[in-house]
Amino acid sequence: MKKIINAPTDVVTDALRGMAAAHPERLRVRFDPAFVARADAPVADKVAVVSGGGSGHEPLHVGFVGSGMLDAAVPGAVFTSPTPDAVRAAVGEVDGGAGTLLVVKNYTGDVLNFETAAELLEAENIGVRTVVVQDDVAVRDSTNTAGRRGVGGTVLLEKIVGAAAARGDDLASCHEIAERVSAGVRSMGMALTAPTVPHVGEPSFELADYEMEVGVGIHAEPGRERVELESADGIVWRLLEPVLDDLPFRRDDEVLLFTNSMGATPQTELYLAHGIAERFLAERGVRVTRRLVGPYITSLEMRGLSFTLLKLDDELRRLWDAPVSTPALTW
Amino acid sequence: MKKIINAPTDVVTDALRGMAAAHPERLRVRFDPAFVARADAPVADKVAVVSGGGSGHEPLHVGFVGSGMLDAAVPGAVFTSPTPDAVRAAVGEVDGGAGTLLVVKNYTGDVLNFETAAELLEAENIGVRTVVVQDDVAVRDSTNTAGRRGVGGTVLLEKIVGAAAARGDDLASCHEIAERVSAGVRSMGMALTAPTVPHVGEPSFELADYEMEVGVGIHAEPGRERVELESADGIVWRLLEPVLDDLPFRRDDEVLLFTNSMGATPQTELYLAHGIAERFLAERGVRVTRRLVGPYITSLEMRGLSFTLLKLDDELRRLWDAPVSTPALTW
Amino acid sequence: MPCTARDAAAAVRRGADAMAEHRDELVELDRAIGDGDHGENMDRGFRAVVAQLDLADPPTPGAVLKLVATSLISSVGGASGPLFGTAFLRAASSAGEVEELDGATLAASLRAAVEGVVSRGKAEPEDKTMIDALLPAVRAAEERATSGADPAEVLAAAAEAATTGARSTVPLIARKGRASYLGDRSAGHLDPGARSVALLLAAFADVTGVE
Amino acid sequence: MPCTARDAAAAVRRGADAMAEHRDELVELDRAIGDGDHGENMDRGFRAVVAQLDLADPPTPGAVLKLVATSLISSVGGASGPLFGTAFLRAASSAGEVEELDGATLAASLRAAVEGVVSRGKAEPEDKTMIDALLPAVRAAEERATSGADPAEVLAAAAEAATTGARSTVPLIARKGRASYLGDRSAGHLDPGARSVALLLAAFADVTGVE
Ligand SMILES: Nc1ncnc2c1ncn2[C@@H]1O[C@H](COP(=O)(O)OP(=O)(O)O)[C@@H](O)[C@H]1O
Ligand SMILES: Nc1ncnc2c1ncn2[C@@H]1O[C@H](COP(=O)(O)OP(=O)(O)O)[C@@H](O)[C@H]1O
Ligand SMILES: [Mg+2]
Ligand SMILES: [Mg+2]
Ligand SMILES: [Mg+2]
Ligand SMILES: [Mg+2]
Repeated sequence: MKKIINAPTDVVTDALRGMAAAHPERLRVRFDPAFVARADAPVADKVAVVSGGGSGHEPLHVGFVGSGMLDAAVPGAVFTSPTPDAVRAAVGEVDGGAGTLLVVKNYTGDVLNFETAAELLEAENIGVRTVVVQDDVAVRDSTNTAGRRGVGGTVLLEKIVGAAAARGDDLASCHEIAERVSAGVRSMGMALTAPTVPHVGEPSFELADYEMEVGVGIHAEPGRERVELESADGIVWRLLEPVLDDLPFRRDDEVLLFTNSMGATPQTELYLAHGIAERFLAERGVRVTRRLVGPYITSLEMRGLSFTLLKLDDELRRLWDAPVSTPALTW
Repeated sequence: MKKIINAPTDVVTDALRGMAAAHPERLRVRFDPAFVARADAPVADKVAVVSGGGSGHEPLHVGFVGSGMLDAAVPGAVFTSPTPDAVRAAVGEVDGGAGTLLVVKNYTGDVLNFETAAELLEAENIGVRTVVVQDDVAVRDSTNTAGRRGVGGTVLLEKIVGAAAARGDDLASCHEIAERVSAGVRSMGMALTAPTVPHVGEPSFELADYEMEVGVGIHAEPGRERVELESADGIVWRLLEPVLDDLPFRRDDEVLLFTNSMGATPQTELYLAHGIAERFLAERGVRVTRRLVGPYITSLEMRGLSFTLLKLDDELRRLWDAPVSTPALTW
Repeated sequence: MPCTARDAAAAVRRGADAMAEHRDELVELDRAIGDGDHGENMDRGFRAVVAQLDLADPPTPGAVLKLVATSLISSVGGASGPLFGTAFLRAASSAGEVEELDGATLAASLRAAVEGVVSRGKAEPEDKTMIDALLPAVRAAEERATSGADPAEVLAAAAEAATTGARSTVPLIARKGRASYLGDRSAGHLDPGARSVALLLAAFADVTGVE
Repeated sequence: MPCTARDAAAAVRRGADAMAEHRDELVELDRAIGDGDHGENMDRGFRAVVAQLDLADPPTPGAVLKLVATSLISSVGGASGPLFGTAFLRAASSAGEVEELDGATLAASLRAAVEGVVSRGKAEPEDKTMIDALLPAVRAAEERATSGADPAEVLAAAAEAATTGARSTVPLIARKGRASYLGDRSAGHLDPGARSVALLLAAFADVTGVE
């Protein structure tokens, strides 16, 4: 295993130390239990937005802590959801009296641990609402599985609901907006290579030199199909077609197109794919008015990309455009 | 070769198309010759800052076009410097009448092509000054080589000189600041894996599973030594020691520490290394007051990192802090 | 012989050893149909349990189980953290404040544990989860307990049934947890959580059997 | 037989074919001690040259050389773009407006070319660059030209000397260009730029020899 680390089990803690050192004015980093909070938290009378999940998907979530987005993020071990007490500690520190919205990706571990945390918080009279993101259309059968996974849509949701909280929306309204985003967002990804979890030491799956995994999850979960590597045109089509059909996104719909790197995709390839996706959508009459291109929800050193489409309306667009200032996303 | 591309020789053009689609309000992308300019260029009476070089190092330089940084960037083919006519066309489009500063990384190809471009521009009565960045301390012998390579220092220099131009400095003063940055900046990098140039199709070098290349360049040029993979502590020490000794950076010096990903390094590993570097510098009494952590000057899908140290004074710090708004760097 | 707080603590420590010894095996199992962290999760969790046991001296078997539950919940994360945590928490409630567990109260604790896991995780039998080891274990335990067996015998029966139950997950297609994303491809692999249940019960039985 | 504009254009086209045929070989050479783009650079450049030749009909050998120079400069980039570009530009100036080149004016053009490369790139002999193929080629050309040889003979001599010169770069340690970063490790490899010079001169000689 080739990694720039000391002890494999200390990776998350050591990385958090680096984040603390790199962003002293912006972030307050706590250890044991570990979480990252806005340096100026709690912001009085603002709904706090808190998320978290297994590490290895950075910048999600820790890189999105800051004004206009998350008040705190709770990183678990690599690919392992955080524990309820860590979530509870984070919320306890950042809740400004207006309640907290928990943003949870739909994985059994995350759902169960955040559920327990929510119970603990309610017992402490902190108002908590939860939104569970489940935007991965690669999971076709939600009855015989743990349901659709939360992937790229999480990034967009955190930005938008963060803006709603920043403008002063109350908890119910933040929750309503979060559910609206969740209802209108769909994603699908693919991988050229597998990531290696530090404490495992071996790649999460084997893929032949001529193969790609279509519909892969951000923990290297298997996708819809393993097929021969195709041209970028073919790859974009294979991902966007099912995304469009699922909601469905229709002619004249206004959308945000998010082209995401799984971690190790060169920026040239990412922009190249983004350009193809824009043409593909234009041909179908779907109007892309906002875009995000970069590595925002990753899977360690996995190579590949995902597309996320979010249906926009005037309010969501305004919330997207609202200022944000975090280590990974700023405007 | 596993890449998300169509024809290998179209990669740069196709990626530029994607950039144009992704940043319609910010960038103006030209083809044939290819360059990327600020959408609002030329900015009248402002010194234009123009850079360029081979592609494959993104976001450098194209991602740094925008207010407070570059007026234009000229991308060559992958790992190949751009041609003089492209540089000339870019400068012709963005020069606002106050002259243009060319930021060139010290590689034979870049130096020669930009030199030719400068000659052409002078013949057109456009005032041009050039700064050649050569901050890579991995190159020990500058007499029997093409000289020190321009690496991470380029990013910092472009940000700082961009701010100087934005505040209204004239060409001579911009050039003076650029030379000051160049004189006070030093870098060194390492790699765990090699990149693959699309039109080559094979990795640029072979590295055993237990090896790392210390002192590697951003075109996968060989470094000082090929050694066994070490812990993150060991890696940081191996890179920072020669960087510190070179200028030298001394106790109580104020510095900016830039921890750069070579492209495919997971963010956890990058921040982890950054944290170690901060402790290492603190032990030596070097005062880190500004930092940059991320993939800003890369080598396609190479895994590895580099450290850059820049000596700060009040003016350079202020220029660093000045607002910047580009696809890859914004505050 | 009944099961005291000291017995329970010894059993838990033996369970921790088993998790450490089988860490890599559990990682491998989870790598095949999950995300490869199960061995690390369980090992981290039980190391936390042992660290807490070293500090505290819980007076009753129920208190030991409660300590295991809270340690696991606050150190494991993932799906297995809340699920094993709930299992031990419900077992602790069922055990109550008694000084010693006999065969019947032990079996009742196991029953409470599996019900806790079902209520949290909503898995049904043959969904290829830890339930497929836990449920037969509880049934076997109850059967032995009704015939008046002591804790050692009850646990031995539970462990044996759990091992068989875990093995029965191999041909199943996962319908819960991360393995469910594999669909048909999940068949042919042992479920890591079920394997942990079997390992833990075998370790518990081991200690109580020896003493 | 003297060298006309038509001869020069034919030679250049043959040179372009050589670059296409040897693209992968030049990539491999550059991958060993550089960044692997030399074959792609030269091939791209000469394809641009041919595209320009298809549009224009340069009236003199000098005009052909000038077209090659400007096409290379605006399409190659890298170190080889300006260096080969300068070489052809200086050769064009030296050739001037004459309708035909004889052996002597051809040799003089080659001399101007190498001087251009030296003035741009500052390489000395044995720095392991294209100079190590160009310089012996020019010397051989001049020698044949003084004994009254025609362009075909002059180019044949130049090509042969360039091939030997290119081969002589193998044991050298690079002191210019990207290969210089390898230090000692650059020894044992053929310099790609020198190889291109030899291939081009051989291709030029081939055409002028045939006609
Ligand atoms: N809904 C569920 N009900 C019961 N057990 C479950 C459920 N989901 C997952 N499991 C168990 O959890 C195990 C995986 O645990 P672990 O790998 O530690 O967590 P994660 O899946 O979050 O990575 C599975 O092998 C399975 O036995
Ligand atoms: N200073 C120089 N003088 C003469 N030739 C040089 C010099 N630097 C490099 N070269 C030649 O250029 C060749 C490399 O060209 P190429 O690979 O196309 O460009 P780059 O090095 O920019 O990638 C080398 O093999 C060498 O022959
Ligand atoms: Mg997990
Ligand atoms: Mg090159
Ligand atoms: Mg797991
Ligand atoms: Mg080269």
